Amino acid sequence: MAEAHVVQQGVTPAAVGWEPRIIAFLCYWCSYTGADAAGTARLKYPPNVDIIRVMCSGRIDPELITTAFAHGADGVMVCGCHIGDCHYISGNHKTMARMPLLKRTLVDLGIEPDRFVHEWVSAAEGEKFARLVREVTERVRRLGPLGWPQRMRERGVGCGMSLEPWGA
Amino acid sequence: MVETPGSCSGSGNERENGARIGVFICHCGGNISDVVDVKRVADEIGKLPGVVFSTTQMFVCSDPGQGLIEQKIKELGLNRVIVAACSPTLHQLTFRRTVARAGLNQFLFEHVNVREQVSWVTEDAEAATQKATRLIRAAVDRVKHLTPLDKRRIPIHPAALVIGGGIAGLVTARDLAQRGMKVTLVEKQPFLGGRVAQLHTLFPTGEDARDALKRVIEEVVSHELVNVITSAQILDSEGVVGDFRTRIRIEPRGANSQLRQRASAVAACPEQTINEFDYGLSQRKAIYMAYPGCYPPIPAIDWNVCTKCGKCVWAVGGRGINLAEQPREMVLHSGIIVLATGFDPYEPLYGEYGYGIFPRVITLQQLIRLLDPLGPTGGRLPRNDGEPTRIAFIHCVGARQIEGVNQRQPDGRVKDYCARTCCTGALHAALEIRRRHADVMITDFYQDIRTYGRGHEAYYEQASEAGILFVRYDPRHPPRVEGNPKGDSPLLVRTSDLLTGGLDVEMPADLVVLATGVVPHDISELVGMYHCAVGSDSFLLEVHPKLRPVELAVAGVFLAGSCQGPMDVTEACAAASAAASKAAALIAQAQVEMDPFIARVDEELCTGCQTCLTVCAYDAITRDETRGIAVVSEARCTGCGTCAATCPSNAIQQFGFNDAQVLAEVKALLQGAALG
Amino acid sequence: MSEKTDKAGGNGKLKIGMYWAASCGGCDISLLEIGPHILELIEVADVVLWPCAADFKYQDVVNYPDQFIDVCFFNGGVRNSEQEEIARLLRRKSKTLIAYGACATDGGIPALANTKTVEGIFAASYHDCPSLDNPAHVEPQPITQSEYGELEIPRFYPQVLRLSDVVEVDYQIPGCPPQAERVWEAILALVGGQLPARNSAVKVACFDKSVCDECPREKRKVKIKEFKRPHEAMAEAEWCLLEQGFICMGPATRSGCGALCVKANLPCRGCYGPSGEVQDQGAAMIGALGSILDASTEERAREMIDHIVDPVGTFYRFTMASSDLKGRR
Amino acid sequence: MTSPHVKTNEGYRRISIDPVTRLEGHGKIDIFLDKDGEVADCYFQVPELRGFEKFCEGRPVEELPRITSRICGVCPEAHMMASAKACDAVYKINLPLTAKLLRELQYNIFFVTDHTTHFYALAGPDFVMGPTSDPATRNLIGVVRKVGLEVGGKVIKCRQWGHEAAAIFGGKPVNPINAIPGGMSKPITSEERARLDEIVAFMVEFAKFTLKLFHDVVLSNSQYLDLILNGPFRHETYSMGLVDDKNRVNFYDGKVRVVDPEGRELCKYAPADYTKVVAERVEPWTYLKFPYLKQVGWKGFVDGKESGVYRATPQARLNVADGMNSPEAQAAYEEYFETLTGDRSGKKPVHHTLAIHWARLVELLNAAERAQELLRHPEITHPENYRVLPTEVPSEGVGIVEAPRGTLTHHYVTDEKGIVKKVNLIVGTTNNHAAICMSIKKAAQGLIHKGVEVTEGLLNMIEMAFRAYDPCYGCATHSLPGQMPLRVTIHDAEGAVIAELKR
Repeated sequence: MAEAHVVQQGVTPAAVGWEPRIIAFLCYWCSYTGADAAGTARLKYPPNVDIIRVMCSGRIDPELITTAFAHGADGVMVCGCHIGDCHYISGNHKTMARMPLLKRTLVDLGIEPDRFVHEWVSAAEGEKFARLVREVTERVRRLGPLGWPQRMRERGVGCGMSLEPWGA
Repeated sequence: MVETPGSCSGSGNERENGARIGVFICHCGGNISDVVDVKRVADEIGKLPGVVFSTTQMFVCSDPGQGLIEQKIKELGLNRVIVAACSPTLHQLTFRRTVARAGLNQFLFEHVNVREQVSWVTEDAEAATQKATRLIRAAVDRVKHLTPLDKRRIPIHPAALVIGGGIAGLVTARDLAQRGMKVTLVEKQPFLGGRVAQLHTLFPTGEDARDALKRVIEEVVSHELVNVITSAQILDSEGVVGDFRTRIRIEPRGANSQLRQRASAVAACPEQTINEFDYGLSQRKAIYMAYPGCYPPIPAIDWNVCTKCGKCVWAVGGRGINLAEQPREMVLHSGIIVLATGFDPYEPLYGEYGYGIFPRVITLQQLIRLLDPLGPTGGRLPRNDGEPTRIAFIHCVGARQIEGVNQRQPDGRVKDYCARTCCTGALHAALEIRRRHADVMITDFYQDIRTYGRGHEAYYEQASEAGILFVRYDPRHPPRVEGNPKGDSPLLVRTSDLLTGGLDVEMPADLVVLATGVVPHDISELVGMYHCAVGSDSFLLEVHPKLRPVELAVAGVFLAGSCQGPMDVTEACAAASAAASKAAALIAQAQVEMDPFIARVDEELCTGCQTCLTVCAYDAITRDETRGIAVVSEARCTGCGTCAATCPSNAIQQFGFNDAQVLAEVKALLQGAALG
Repeated sequence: MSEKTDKAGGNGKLKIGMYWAASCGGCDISLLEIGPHILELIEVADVVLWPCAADFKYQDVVNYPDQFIDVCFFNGGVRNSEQEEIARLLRRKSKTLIAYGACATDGGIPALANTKTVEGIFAASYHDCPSLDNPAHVEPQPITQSEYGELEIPRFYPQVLRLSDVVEVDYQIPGCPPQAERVWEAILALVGGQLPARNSAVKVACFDKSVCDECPREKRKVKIKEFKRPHEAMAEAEWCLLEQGFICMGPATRSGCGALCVKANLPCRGCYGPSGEVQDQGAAMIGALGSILDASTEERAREMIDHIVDPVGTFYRFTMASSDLKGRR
Repeated sequence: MTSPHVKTNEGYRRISIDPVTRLEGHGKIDIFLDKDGEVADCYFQVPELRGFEKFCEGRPVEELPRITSRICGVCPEAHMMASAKACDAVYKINLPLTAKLLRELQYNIFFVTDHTTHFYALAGPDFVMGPTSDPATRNLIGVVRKVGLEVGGKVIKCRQWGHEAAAIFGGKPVNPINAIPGGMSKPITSEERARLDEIVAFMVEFAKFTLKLFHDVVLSNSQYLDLILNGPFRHETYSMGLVDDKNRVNFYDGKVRVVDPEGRELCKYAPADYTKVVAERVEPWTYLKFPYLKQVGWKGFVDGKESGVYRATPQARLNVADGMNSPEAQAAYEEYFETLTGDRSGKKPVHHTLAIHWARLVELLNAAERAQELLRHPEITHPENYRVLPTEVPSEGVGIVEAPRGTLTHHYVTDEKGIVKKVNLIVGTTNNHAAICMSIKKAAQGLIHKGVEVTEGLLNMIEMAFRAYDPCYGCATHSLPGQMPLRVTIHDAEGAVIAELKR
């Protein structure tokens, strides 16, 4: 069997008390204000989503998202103004094309679709934002830890495998 | 108060690019501290390298709170400041000013939102405390990468251009002029006044619309700082805030002030055309005055209709009419621009509620013209045999439409927004009719009555008292207007009445009035010219509906009136005054200050791949052919950062949001996550 | 111990080594590409290790004192236990260790295997293959018992690693393969001690600009209307391939190659790796590509994107092992 | 490298040659000696695997010529061409004339370059310097020094111009990319044609010169001739190679012909039928598979008519062919067979392993001549016919060319969008894997006897058996060849090292 050649892979099962870690990139004018609206309305949602603010969803470089996963995010959210409502005219049109392309790439690399969510949230849609956070957190929780960093370390990335047997 | 200089002695700071960070965590009088254990957070954060001071405050935004920040900056030589409190949309500016007062660059401040996005949305106190700690930790790593930034300053040419001669444009021009600003007001039509001129009386005061209008026009045209240009069309515009150059084309009026016998000139004209002023209810000549007492009080010639037969010239003995007059072009130099381009009434689709099929189905605007003593019928409603006795109003025509129920508009959308003015407008007109003709029976088909404005509700009460019959229809099954087989009246309105539990109503009518909504006046060429953001309802989009309601994202361009959304006259004037004061304030500064979060190209890294050239919605990126690299125009850049995410060499960076800063946030947030 | 070592050691010439690990050999060939310069090179330098061209032996290398080799060009990534050990050995024996070629710097083509599982790779070779005769389902084993003793082959690693994943690297020379002129320039700079301060991030024998900088084709500043695969349409000769809708990695790829592929009428596939300070070439390209679609609705954007049939294999053709994610889950 | 703790069984000694040098790729030899010091058995191991078959899955098929050319940087054109031909088959494309001409032209020029490299850099040193000469000088540089800088200059010039030609076709001198489904990515201009004419003319002269050099240095040296004819390097196997419709050697296109040890045709198959003829065995002690002839069957590592073991080498190509498609090469062909079998017609196959070097030089001349002929074809610079666009729905296809090291087969299956679902590759060297093992064993048995001191020179002669095949384990394993120089350790019955050979 091929396993004879490989150290066993796969992350250790979800540690007890594991909580999903999700990064959300929000545009300032619509989605961030939408998140504020959820707060002002005292809507409750899980604490697993940490928000990073950018001026426009058009600023959200795919490299930010690959970095997040590579550093141990279990999920990533990207939110921007609805198409047609961009405060910078068409910044979100770029997002509209980048994110599906990025998503296909991530899926091809084995990251489940539910771990990467791209949604439009307007300044008024506090309820939608709260719902989104609940749903995404739940879905990611069901998927379990992604554990990219240790997964790669086990495969020798950055450190080698120093596998016996070999001579010298 | 927790003070923790321990973990970050001098050497430590050097390792942290010399950052000396102060962190101020707000209780917000319990709003935060009731859920988040702020003291614990302050302790945790105090241990982070680079953090030399970490504390909590009851209200950081209070005077003592701000005072403490200033004091600590001076006392400990803080060079980065983090406040964890409410949303930055509320107090970010406050604290930037605070640190600036203490002599620290205001952009070395970072605002963390632990209220709207932590304490108010999280039930579990422990989880909230951890989340707050994470967010502040991310800010700590982020600020290490911050650099001092200066607001951009651009000198402003002290003159304003106001586009649109309706009530909003007029009020804007007046207010600006009264503040001593030089103003040019351009109007596409030959006459000022816009939509208000077509009204009869105004709600809620009932005063005469044209009197009100006349007063404003007087104030405007009599002001020496205002230059009014009618029949003006905008060709193109270049430049940026402080220095706009707008090229306009002035159509020849044909007549001028020397023209004395204006009536005979008009009377002499043999050409007739539809009078858009009366919404097609009357005809006018090729040389015409838009309405009695219009401004300028000089006839204009409609060149699409005029055959240059010369009869008018003969009639006035040749004085004051020049059929050979040529169009002129001129360039207007202004520091700011106000868009007051107004709205158009919604034009029902053919057959919508029988419109276009039955001549007795008219719009509210047409009714208002009919009620006008100076209108096409001298104020009389259309007769059949004897005065019409039954009038039906139908609300929400071309407003609050429902996808799948109402027919799509040419643009593929339905008009799903409330037009706001038609409820009161319709009731206002209905009561006017009742006042004139006690015997008229009026039925009002509505889904909701939204007489929301001050004094507007009175119309509803009066209407009910006046015996106007209200029938509430289900928006999913709007009323149908049909021809009436029985001869008693030409039309039938059918619907089921929600108020009587869905009882089928069949109402004969002599006149059906459609309370139509409003759509923005078509200014697509201006939208392109000024890079305006446009909402899905195709009205112009302000920067922020509450915080910056009359500004466009493009610096130096302002919004006045109903180009921004449905407004009644009161609201349009209020918006206009707001725009005027905003614009005036900007001009008064003599130079404009803009956020420094703009993009810049690293000339070393730019590979000249030109990918960015097509992505800027503001044409702020150009190619320096000699050096073969991209260049960002600081004045044009609005700081969205889209180009930064586009650049495949990371050569474009956005100040305040560069890769180092955002990546530092990402990694800090994920500390520990790596262990699963 | 052989006299030639002393020869190599004694004469004060530069001592260089060339080693090929997990690569196709194109790198060794590319070094031969410096052509006449080879004769110049052997005037100033002694080859003390170049297995494919000279009989210097493992035993020699072991017996060399540490830091004996002045410059060691290491091409290929690390796919198995043997290659890792050799990498460590050569690091020890070399003053300057240079990752040479795309496989050593970014994983190269072989790192596409990081998008598959080891089980899958073995299955495709030894179990599920049309010309196979393997009724007993035999698979190569690290240790096999023969009648006479154990037979051993190296361990196959879970995925391809860059050289810098295993040892400290002093310089990177990107390219599949690196272009000879660039390499010769670098060698001269090296001999003249003009290379920048050593650092595993420093790329030499290449430029800082992107392939577009060397590309003769004209940009018309238009957005992409639709994507085309290279065999589906004839490309217009003078016009930017990307603008024509052929996905070209040029904008996201470091220059130095001379834009050879585009000159041959085919789009760049990114063998020189990311340009500028970019870490993840694929993500950078996605960011750029997503910004220049001529699509006004989400539906249209999706339609267009669906015609990009193999995102990973296109955007990470040569850099899977150096990308943020490094490989498949 | 063998681990110190690898066990050798009671009563045997192990000699490890690890790895063999001056070949492309990595091979390792373990020789076991019994108590009497006779060779008990001999294992040739290939310690690598890369998995192209797997990671090509999911890729668009039109990209495979660009991807599989990275199987081997020494003979990228071979993989590119085989791949492009497989793509053509997948899309059921019939190439326009100019496309065919250009591909075969580029391919023949590549053959010249590749054979040159092998003869001068890899095999040549054994003959020019001598099998047992000082290893320090037994390399290209040594050769150059010995035969003179002027000759060395020629060698380098030939390689350089060869790569310049490759660049004219493919943009890149190494790992070209220009063969695509439907033809070539660009035509050649008449200026480029003129330059190529210059290059090819030189190559023809160079090839003749090299054949002469072989005569002077090798054939006229009685020791070498004796080594070739009577050394322990001969065995009789089937031969395989590509031939045109007149059964003449063709590297780029045609059918694959197989003849038995006596030279009688066993079969002649079209690329698509390869699975009817060839099957591959798997052994646990090497990553490399062992192809054999199905019709004959696998009888283990034995030669002769009953064993399905076959060879696909320059010599095998001459064996299966009735002649060459160019005049000078035909002459060389006849001389070759006359010298080695006495029959200039080529009907009787040659089985002297070391004579493969000679056959390679006959091919060198043929490739150069053929290139010259193709280059002068009037259609060669046609501005449109260099390419057609696919119209059919893609499905499955096989492409075969003769790589310098043997018959190269690419077999792809795709979905209706042209996305690869399955890939199978049988590359040049793999064909010869079994034969190589046998040659080594035979050489070892012939050279190592009780009392004979195992010297470095002796071991190099074992390597020579190996080198004759010009094996490329870059190709063979589609793996990442890593080489380690030769080390010989002799263990005693307990496996302890009793002698460490140093050169």
